[in-house]
Amino acid sequence: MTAPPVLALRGIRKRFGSVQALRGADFTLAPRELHALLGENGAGKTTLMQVAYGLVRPESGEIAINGVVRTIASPRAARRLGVGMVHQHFTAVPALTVAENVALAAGWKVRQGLLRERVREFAEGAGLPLDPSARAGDLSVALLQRLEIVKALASDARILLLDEPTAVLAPGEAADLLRVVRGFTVRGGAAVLITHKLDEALAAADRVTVLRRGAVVFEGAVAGQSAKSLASAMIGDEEGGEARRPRTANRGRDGTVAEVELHDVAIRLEDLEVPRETGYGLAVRGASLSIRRGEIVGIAAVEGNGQRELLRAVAGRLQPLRGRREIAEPVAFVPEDRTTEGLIPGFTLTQNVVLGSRADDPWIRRGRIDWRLARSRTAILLEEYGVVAPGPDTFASALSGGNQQKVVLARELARRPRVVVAENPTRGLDIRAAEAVQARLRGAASDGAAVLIYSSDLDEVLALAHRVLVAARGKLLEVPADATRAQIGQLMVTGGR
Amino acid sequence: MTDSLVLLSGFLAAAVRVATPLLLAATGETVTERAGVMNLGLEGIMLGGALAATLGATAAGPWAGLAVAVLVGMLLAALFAAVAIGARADQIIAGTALTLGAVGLTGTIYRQAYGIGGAGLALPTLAPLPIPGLSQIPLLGPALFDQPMPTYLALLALPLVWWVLFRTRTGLALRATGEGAAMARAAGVRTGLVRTVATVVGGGFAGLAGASLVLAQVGTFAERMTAGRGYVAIAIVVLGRWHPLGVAVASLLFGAATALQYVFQSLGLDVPYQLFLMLPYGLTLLALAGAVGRARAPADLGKA
Amino acid sequence: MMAFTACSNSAPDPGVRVGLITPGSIADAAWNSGAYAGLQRIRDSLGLAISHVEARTPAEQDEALRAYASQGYDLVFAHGFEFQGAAERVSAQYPTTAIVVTSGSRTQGNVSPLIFKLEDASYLAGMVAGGLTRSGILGFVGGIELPPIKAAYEGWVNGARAVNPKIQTREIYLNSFDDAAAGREAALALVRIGVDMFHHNADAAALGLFQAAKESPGVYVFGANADQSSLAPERVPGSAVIDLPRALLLVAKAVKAGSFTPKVEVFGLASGVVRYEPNPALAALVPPALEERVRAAADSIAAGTLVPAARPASMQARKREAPRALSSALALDAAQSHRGHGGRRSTPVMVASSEFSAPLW
Amino acid sequence: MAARTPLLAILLGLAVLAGGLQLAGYDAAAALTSLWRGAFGSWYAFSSATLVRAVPLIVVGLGIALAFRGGALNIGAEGQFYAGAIAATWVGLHVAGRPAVVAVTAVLVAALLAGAAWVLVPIWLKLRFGVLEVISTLLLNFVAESLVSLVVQGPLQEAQGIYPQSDPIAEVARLPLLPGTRLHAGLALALIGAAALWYVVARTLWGFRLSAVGAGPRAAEISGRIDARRVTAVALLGSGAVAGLAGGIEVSGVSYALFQNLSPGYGFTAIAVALLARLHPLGVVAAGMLFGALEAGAGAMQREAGVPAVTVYVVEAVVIMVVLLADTGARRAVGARVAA
Repeated sequence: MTAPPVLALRGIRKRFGSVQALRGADFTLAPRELHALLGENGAGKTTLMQVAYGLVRPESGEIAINGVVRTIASPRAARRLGVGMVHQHFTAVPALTVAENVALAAGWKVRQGLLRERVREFAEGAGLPLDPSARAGDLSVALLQRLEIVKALASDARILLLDEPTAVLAPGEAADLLRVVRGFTVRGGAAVLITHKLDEALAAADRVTVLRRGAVVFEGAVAGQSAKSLASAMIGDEEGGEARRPRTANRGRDGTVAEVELHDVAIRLEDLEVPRETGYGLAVRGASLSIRRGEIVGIAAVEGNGQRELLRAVAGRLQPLRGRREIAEPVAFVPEDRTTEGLIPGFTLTQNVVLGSRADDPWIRRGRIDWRLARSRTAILLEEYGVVAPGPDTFASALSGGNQQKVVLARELARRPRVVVAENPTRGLDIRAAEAVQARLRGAASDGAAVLIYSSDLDEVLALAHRVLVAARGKLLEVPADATRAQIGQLMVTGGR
Repeated sequence: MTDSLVLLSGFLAAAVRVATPLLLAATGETVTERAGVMNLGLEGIMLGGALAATLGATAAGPWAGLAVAVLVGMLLAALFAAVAIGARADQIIAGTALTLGAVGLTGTIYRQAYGIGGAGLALPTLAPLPIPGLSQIPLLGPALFDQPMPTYLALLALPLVWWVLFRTRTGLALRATGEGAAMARAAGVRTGLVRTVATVVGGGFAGLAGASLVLAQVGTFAERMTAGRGYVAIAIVVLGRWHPLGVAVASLLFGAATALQYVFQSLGLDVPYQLFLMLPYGLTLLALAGAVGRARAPADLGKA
Repeated sequence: MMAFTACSNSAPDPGVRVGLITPGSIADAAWNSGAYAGLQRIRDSLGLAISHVEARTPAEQDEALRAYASQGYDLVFAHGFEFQGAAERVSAQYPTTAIVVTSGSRTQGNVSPLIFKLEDASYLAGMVAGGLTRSGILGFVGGIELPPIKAAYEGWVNGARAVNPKIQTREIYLNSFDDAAAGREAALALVRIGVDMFHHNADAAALGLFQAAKESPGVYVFGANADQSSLAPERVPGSAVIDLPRALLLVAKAVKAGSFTPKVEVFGLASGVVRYEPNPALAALVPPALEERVRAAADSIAAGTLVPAARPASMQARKREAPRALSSALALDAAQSHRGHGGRRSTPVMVASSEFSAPLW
Repeated sequence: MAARTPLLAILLGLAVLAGGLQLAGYDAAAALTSLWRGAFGSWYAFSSATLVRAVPLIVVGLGIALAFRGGALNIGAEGQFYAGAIAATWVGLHVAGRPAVVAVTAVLVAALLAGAAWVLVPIWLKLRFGVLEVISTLLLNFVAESLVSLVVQGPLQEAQGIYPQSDPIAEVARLPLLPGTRLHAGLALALIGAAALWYVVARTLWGFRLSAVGAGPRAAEISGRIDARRVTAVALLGSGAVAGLAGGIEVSGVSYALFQNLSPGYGFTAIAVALLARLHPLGVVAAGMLFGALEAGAGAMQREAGVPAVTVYVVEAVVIMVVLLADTGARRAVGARVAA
């Protein structure tokens, strides 16, 4: 290979406050390559790519594009050099239309009619059709993800940096997306794929780089690697091999379930109708469901099929329009968005624990809060749930995503709930944090709670749940116990028709 | 019959006159708020513009006054931007402080410059410029086409601002900044710069609004002469749903209500005049409740 | 230009100190600036130490009065009726400070009011306007409906009716003394319904009225409080003037001489402090016959045989219940003078003296 | 850090003032000396000028802190202040002959209720039509000013029907004064109010929920199961009541009658006071006193050194800006650590 790498990062160092995020990381991306970038949460994957995209200025190290050393001071500069990024958090402006969002990213001229046509054609040409007049805020997650990629491609990106693009997609959609990316590299582009999913990396990528604590611990061709070898590179030797629970193996009625008493129903829904969160139209149409104590029920669904509203109706956060709803109290609820719904970032951990308070909490005395007690209880919870934080007076915003999620769980499960509802409980978490969260949910079930979860990661649903339901267009469909992963994926997309 | 027509036409012209400074300030504030910045210093900037226009016109004629007012408006807005955008300080406090400071500064400078005799009415002003033909249209002619230059500037600025906001890349970047600054940044928009420019442009408009009070209406400066118009302009931006067209309608509505207030008082009815004084504000509240209640503000408005 | 950089420090005679409290900016070219000019004249011609403070709210006014009194100022001018209550409270505590409330209502302790019968001059202005008007409709623009302002309006109307009983009048209040643009709009609204003669009492806000007159052919404004003909020389036939500097100087002189005793000081036409000041540039406008009538009326007012506006009864017209603390003599005066100004030029009311020495109400 | 910043800001503000005065041809040293004397120079100056001016700023500031904490942008404290003043005057005129405790209580309760009533319209508009309270409360300021003008020339006009002001309220309806000063019991109310609000915010569940709604409305609803709309509405209501109370205190403690120009813009200055205090009730007391001192000193500066009172607005503006900048800088330094 004589051509220089399209992107080379050498000796990149970056410190945030007291944390050394990158300690001399190297990374090279060859032409026409699909390169997977792996690592635990906090390993520095995203930061490294943000350096290449001009969002983060490194303290030292150099960046070369097509063999020429460059200073990339801003995303604008990055895009001029042909670098495009698809962020983990969506960057479409909700109030603008799809066409406007593309024009904003690509710097296209804003002539309404012409622009719409141009965006429509471009998106179709890229194999990612979109309605250019739709407001980005009205799009489903899958379509938003699609928009992100269209935006990057429209900016004439030759190098595409994708930060966990498949995290929120159904299996079929994820496969589609990876095909589009592959098409992009075949046409001469190069792409970096940040992911947690080892099998996805193994299946889709040409080469793989693994980061651990800000430094590269492995770099090489995918050929010859296995999930196990990559996982041990990511985590280090002490826990090698336990990358993820063997998937699908414990789905269904395995040994653990049999030990649970199955006669006590904690959640019963009959013919429930729930409006959309936006207030217009129905999200859930006639859902019936019973969940017993000790049982974990998982919902598999493509974004926007009513599962969110169903869970919130069960958790008592959304008022159903019609139907019966019997839910045992107390209910624990783990919302999807930690930083806006689960926690108040500007509050301390103690305050965030108190946030869920009810009259029967020990620190509430006739409308007064005993902060000393709340603080000591919080300290105990932090300890118990292994939250890495200086103490109960730390601001929630100072914690990593995984630790924030543990705080939410600690708060919600501390009350010994009889019902647990969790939305995407491990989204954005690294393997160890995800495992800890899943273990907590299992623990809640074996302590006698009925658990209802939804995850956009089908693998997680399969790994956790005793029983799986598919939500499609507001209806709940039972999944046969012996259904394969592919069959479930099919059901999610077609809704059984 | 023709008499009442003349009266109606005069009333419409008055509505447009009252609306002009509000429209100018509100148009500028629309640009500012679309970029996500709420400038409560508008009142102070108008006052600064008014004094600047007085000083400028005294020195070098009305056009110089207009230009100086715009410059001073931009300067004061830049000061606000440095604090509220550059240092990301709270916009409401910064705006309040700016207004407070402007009241003090204009009062001090005015007394230094003109003494207790004031500036008098010797200032060269901008007389109405009837547009041949158009100003002869019955009813609307005198209202829209027999006005001083600032009114025409306001009317010309409307489509211009609309075009920039909705038909140019700059406008797209500006709206994106107001609706989602983080996302706009990710798209390569220099949001700090966009917000600063939008604020400074808004300041220029507010300075012009102040100048229009002096040069096209009163012909002199008086301390605190803006009398709350800056705040009203901010209300008008909301009433107009952050859209130039809506802002135009809202300004005219407020102008008409105010003009009506004078008409009612001049009728000599046996009704306390204070009730008429409340009229424009009451009508605005009603309009907010009725037509435009659910208007959505730019998502990132006021966020540092 | 730098007139107001006056400092108390430079005064040569530290014996007598004079303070002035204004309720608004001294750059208003009317009520407050006139008082400040008087204060400067006190320093310049009497050599007294002076000090000024602007106090806009009752709380500030109370505080300012107490500050001067507690520092032993000999004389404090509280420039407006609104100071009356606070002045009485402060005077009870600091009896050695003479507090003069311009437009005040009564003497109490060392508090004495200085009353300007601007309506005397406004009456004459009204006569001129009544003679000059073509439309027969007169307009008045006021800041806030304060008693002296109301009285001036009445004088203006009565003067006009004295010349032409069929005169109609219209008034607009702005609720502001600062909003000059509102003053202009109010004036233009009145012009539209045919008003061609204006009078005002709106301080800085009236600047807009003058501007409106400058722009409207055939429309004239009569100035108030100060000689305002310079604002629009071709549109101001005359002004109803209060010579505030002269009045303040008179009081300060008495204080300096030690001859000051608290009493109700009333300045009408006779005193020369209140006067109608015609604009010489527009003298040709006024027919000699009218001028003669105006002069005769001025003499009657100065002699006390003609009362331009019934103070204070006319101000109570809007009130339902009968006035409580009104001296019967004044009530009689008022009733008669009220009858006297319906247009029928009946017997002018006799008034004992133009300078009251008893409480006015 | 937190205590040093405002001090530095004040010093810088004064330095700007001194420079400006010197440029304009005044004796800056004399001016600053009189500024100090007017604010702190004597017990009388401190109690009767500084503190008397501070009381309405503190009380209104507390109301604004309450609203802002609960996520309600109440820009209409000026109008609520006037509403309270009107009600207080009306009651104060009708309580002659009652025991002083009853009279004063009645006056203040009336003010409280009137302030709350004045803010009901914005609350209703917000809940029913979604009208932003920033705008509705702002517009009602103008309406309140006209209303005061109306009542002092109508139903509440003094007995002779001449002056646009009310008669003095009954002696029994007046707040007691500290002997030898103008300082009235309103200061005690302000301090008690600050302590009470502090207690509510720092110690009670309701106060915690209030802050939660202000800091993270979504999380408060979803995780805290708090009805955020209701909490915001209640905060707005309470804020209006407190601002109304301030109007009552001003009538009952200082002016003893209703005037059109009762407030020099307390409702706006108090926004700066509350925000400078970072919405902390005890900080509001300190910030209110700072502004009271500046304005009291301004009066003295004008009396003794001939410096126009408006000039002090510039100092206030500079102080606010500098505190704001320093404060934001400090928060950003913390923020950088937090981001890691």
